Amino acid sequence: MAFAALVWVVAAAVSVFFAARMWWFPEAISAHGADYDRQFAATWWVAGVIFVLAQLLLGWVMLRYRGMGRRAVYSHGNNALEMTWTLGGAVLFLGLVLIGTRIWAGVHLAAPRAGALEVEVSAKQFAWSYRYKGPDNRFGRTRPELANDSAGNPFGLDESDEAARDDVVTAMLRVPAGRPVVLMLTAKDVIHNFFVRELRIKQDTVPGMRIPLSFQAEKPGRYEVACSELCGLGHHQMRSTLLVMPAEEFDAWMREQAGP
Amino acid sequence: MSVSKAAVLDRPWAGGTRPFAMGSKKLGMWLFIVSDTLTFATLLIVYTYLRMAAPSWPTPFHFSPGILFATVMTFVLLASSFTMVLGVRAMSEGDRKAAVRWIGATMTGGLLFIALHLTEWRSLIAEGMRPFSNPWGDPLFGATFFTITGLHMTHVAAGVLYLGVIAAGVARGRFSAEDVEVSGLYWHFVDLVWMFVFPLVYLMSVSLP
Amino acid sequence: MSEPAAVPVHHAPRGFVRRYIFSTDHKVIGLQYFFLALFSVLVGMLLSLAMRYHLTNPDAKVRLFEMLWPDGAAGGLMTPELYLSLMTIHGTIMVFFVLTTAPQSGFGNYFLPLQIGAEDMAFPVLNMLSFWTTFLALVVLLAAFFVEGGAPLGGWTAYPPLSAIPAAGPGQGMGMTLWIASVGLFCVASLMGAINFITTIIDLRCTGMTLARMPLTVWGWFVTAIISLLAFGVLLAAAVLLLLDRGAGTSFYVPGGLIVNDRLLDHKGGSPLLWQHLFWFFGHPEVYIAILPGMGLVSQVLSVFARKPVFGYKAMVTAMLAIAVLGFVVWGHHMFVSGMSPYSAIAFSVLTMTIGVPSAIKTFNWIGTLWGGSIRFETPLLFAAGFVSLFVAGGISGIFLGQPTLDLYLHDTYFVVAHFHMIMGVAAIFGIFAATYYWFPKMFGRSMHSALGKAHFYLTFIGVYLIFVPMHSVGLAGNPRRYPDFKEFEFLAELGGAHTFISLAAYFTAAVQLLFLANLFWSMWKGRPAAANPWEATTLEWTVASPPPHDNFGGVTPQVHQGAYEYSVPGRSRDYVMQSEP
Amino acid sequence: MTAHVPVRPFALVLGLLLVLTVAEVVLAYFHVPPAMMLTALLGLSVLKAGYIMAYFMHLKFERFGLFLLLVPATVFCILLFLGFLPDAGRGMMEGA
Repeated sequence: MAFAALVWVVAAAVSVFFAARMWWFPEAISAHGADYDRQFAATWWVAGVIFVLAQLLLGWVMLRYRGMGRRAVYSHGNNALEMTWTLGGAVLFLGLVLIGTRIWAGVHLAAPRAGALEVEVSAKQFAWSYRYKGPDNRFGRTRPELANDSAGNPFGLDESDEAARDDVVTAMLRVPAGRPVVLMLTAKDVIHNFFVRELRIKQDTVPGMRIPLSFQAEKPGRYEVACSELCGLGHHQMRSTLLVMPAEEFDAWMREQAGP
Repeated sequence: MSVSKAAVLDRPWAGGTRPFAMGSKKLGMWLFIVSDTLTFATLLIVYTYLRMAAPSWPTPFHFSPGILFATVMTFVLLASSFTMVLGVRAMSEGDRKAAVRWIGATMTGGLLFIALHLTEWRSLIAEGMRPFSNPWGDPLFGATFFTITGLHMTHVAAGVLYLGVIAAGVARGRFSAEDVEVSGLYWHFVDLVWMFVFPLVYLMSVSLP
Repeated sequence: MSEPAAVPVHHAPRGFVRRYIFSTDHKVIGLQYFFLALFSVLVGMLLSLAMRYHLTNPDAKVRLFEMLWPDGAAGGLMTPELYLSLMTIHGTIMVFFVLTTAPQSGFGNYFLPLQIGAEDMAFPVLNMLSFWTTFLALVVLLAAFFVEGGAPLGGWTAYPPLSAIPAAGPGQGMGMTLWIASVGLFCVASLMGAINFITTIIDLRCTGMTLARMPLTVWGWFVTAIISLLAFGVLLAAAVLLLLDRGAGTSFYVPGGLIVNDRLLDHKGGSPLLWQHLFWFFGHPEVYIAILPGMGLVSQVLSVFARKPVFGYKAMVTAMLAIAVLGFVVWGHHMFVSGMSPYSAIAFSVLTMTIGVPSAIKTFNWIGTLWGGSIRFETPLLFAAGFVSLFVAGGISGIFLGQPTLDLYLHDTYFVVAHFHMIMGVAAIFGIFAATYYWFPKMFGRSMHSALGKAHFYLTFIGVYLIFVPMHSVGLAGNPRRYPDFKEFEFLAELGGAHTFISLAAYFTAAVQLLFLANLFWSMWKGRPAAANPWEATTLEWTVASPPPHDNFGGVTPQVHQGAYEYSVPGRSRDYVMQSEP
Repeated sequence: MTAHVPVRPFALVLGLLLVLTVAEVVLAYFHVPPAMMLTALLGLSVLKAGYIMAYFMHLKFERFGLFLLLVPATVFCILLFLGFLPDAGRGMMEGA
């Protein structure tokens, strides 16, 4: 009795708790984010229904078949039933994953769109740096041995290279709204992770690798960038800001950075 | 429900009998070989992975001495496997003296292999090869080479010790034919691993004329 | 071997050391493993309490912390590096020394020979060696707290370059080296154990114990041992390479151009992803190493207390084998955001979702076993049924995490933490609890207190749901894991209430475990003496005295004539038929 | 186990293994693309390993069940390792 009641209460409480969305996703700010939320919702219903049904069923058999001196049914199983839940499970789970693959492909397999803003991201213990191409629209040469944060040169820009001199280096990631952006993620020491909740995007930055990551933010605003891969004792302080600006404002800022 | 005893015993998996008709030690050695195979396979896939990732990989082994040496070492190891087969055979026919002789020959093969291998290591070290650098390029060449061949050589050395214990015991009338066979399994396994190390580490890095 | 083998009756060795310390008796070794796991789980739990306390009170000064870790908590204030090292040791100790040790090495050692009618394991000395190697591994791991720099802070997954470069943080020096040594030793011990288990099950089953008559517990241990045999050798090799990267200057996992503490490193050419592949090639099967023995045990307990044969015995065995095979092909789902090939990610996710199928088979067959039964509400049954509930709750979140799309947000958030704690940290532990309550009478000849046991179950069951359900939600809000405090981010400040609630639930649940400890130790000496077969179960361990004599069956090898789950057979006067009954 | 075991088949296997080894060495000096070379060499190695297992390690003369227990699972795991390779050198930076 107690067990059945408890399992049912748990199933009900869990349902109510999640339906209340007490702690939940922030609002998405990109088309990808909206797709993500739809896929999540679909999975949510599948998982939720299975969870509640299984718990209800478990509680029910525990209640219905509690021993009262009666003899149990002698049965070794039922093949038809087993086939049903085997095939049902397979179709359901595989269906979900195949539907979601399109969204995954949109992030990782689609060709970068023409005219995308390219930004290089460099992570290190425990800070983020961003580099823009500047007016010449070219990344300049870097040399690791020149990298020096206190001198304001986290990327190790080689000033002897013409193209490097106009590169813009910042500690805050500014992007224009409504325009495609490609981040080139790099790391200088250990693995970090670039995570912006509102974009629904998360990607490790791996030393020795350049990993492209595309997104297009639609809604201007200030969002937090969090490191989501354990990188050492300052992992929890490795914070930066993503500033999504109206496109004209962004262009103005860019011109200002490039200097006279 | 009940099954007659005879019917049960006829089936090797029915319990009360050994399904593979061999002692537990022999089965245990086979299982050890499975796990050790995966350890070696891991090192070889690491090597393959890093080599594929490298922009260029050194190919410093000339026919002489490198490849010639390694080929002779392969012959030595294969021959020692054969003498081990003869040792196991002698033991199964109850000829302990011959068994000890053949195991001794096997150990000699193993020692010869180690001696040749160390000579080769020395000459490579003299040429400037280290686990962290080498004169020909990608530093992982030395790292993978020393790790893979080093682990293999450790297995050969352990095998020589193992066979030594077995031979000494057999000479004093201890150990059964199956004990010798089990040690033989280990020895053949060390040989088997080398059949992959030799082409992957040496032959894939020959300096083509 | 046509006659039942006339085995001489062995007496237990007389000396204390040979009998209880360096014993080769599988029952003593099983108990040694059990108590090693009990000690480990207490340490691991206390570490987690310290972490939960720090998360909710990041500025609190705690004298106890200072006493335990004078360097990491000077003045009682826990440093981030201390928090991370507690987390690393918590994970390592729980995964290896509790979840791998208790269900497989502990109960497996004790009951495998008894259930298949053998006198001992196939290699008793190897068995002893493997226990003492495990013990050494635990000592080496805990020693990491006491060396300069303290324990490592890279988590139980030890991703390089963080784990490969001693300069990458305190604890990444000697502490990290000890961690690798401990894991290496544990691999060796587990391989010895796996060889022993497989050989024993193949060779030492008594007459009539066909594969189809083996209890599902034995199947669980068998499949687990096969997974161990194939997986631990890979981790061993990976660990050796990591050690070389740290000590010998090689660069297997370390790429070129790294700048740590403003210094350019000499390493060049390695790949951090390589470690992740190797680690998870072992790491995912490891999850099943932890849960499969529990699955076997739960099937067993549900059948015994429902007085009904296991629903779909063959399907249960097939599902275990399928889980083992699939467990090897899905390691990539831990690496969706690691920078791996996106095509591989799709393949891995399809394979991952396939695991849902055998898992669903198991769940429904467990419910099918209860269906139509005559259920006896004893403590082991409650824990087994609780296992089913938690297995569903913990497994269902795998449907989210197995999709790379959804993993783009959920990876490394508290959603993941809640997921694997629910399945490994709670469901698997419920399996261990069920095993303890079920076999305690056999191991110690006394019964555990029933009312205390039930109270323990109900309170723990409520407690774990209270901890981990909100934790999923915190993860949905994007809270990254492995943060020593949540002060730096605005969005994390809003989650403070949730974390306080989770911590309180954790204290409550931990306190409830005192009931279990009290019951365990009290019953060991003062419990009601137990009959040889108190649960009226059918398997062979219940045919001998409690506790079993040194040579298990008194020199007479039993014969098996029945399947393991002949309950409520029509036409029989009793509602169970022992396996040894004709 | 006192039956007389003939030596001849084992000697023949040894001879074959030596010949295959020489073939490998000769093959290594052909100018062919690395992938083709790797396939050929590994093919020969698997052949050699097969002979060592079948004859020297006696697997051919054991019950087939032992082969089923040991070989498929091991080969399966080793083949799975190939799943690492798509990531070899992926997104590699210059000088890494």
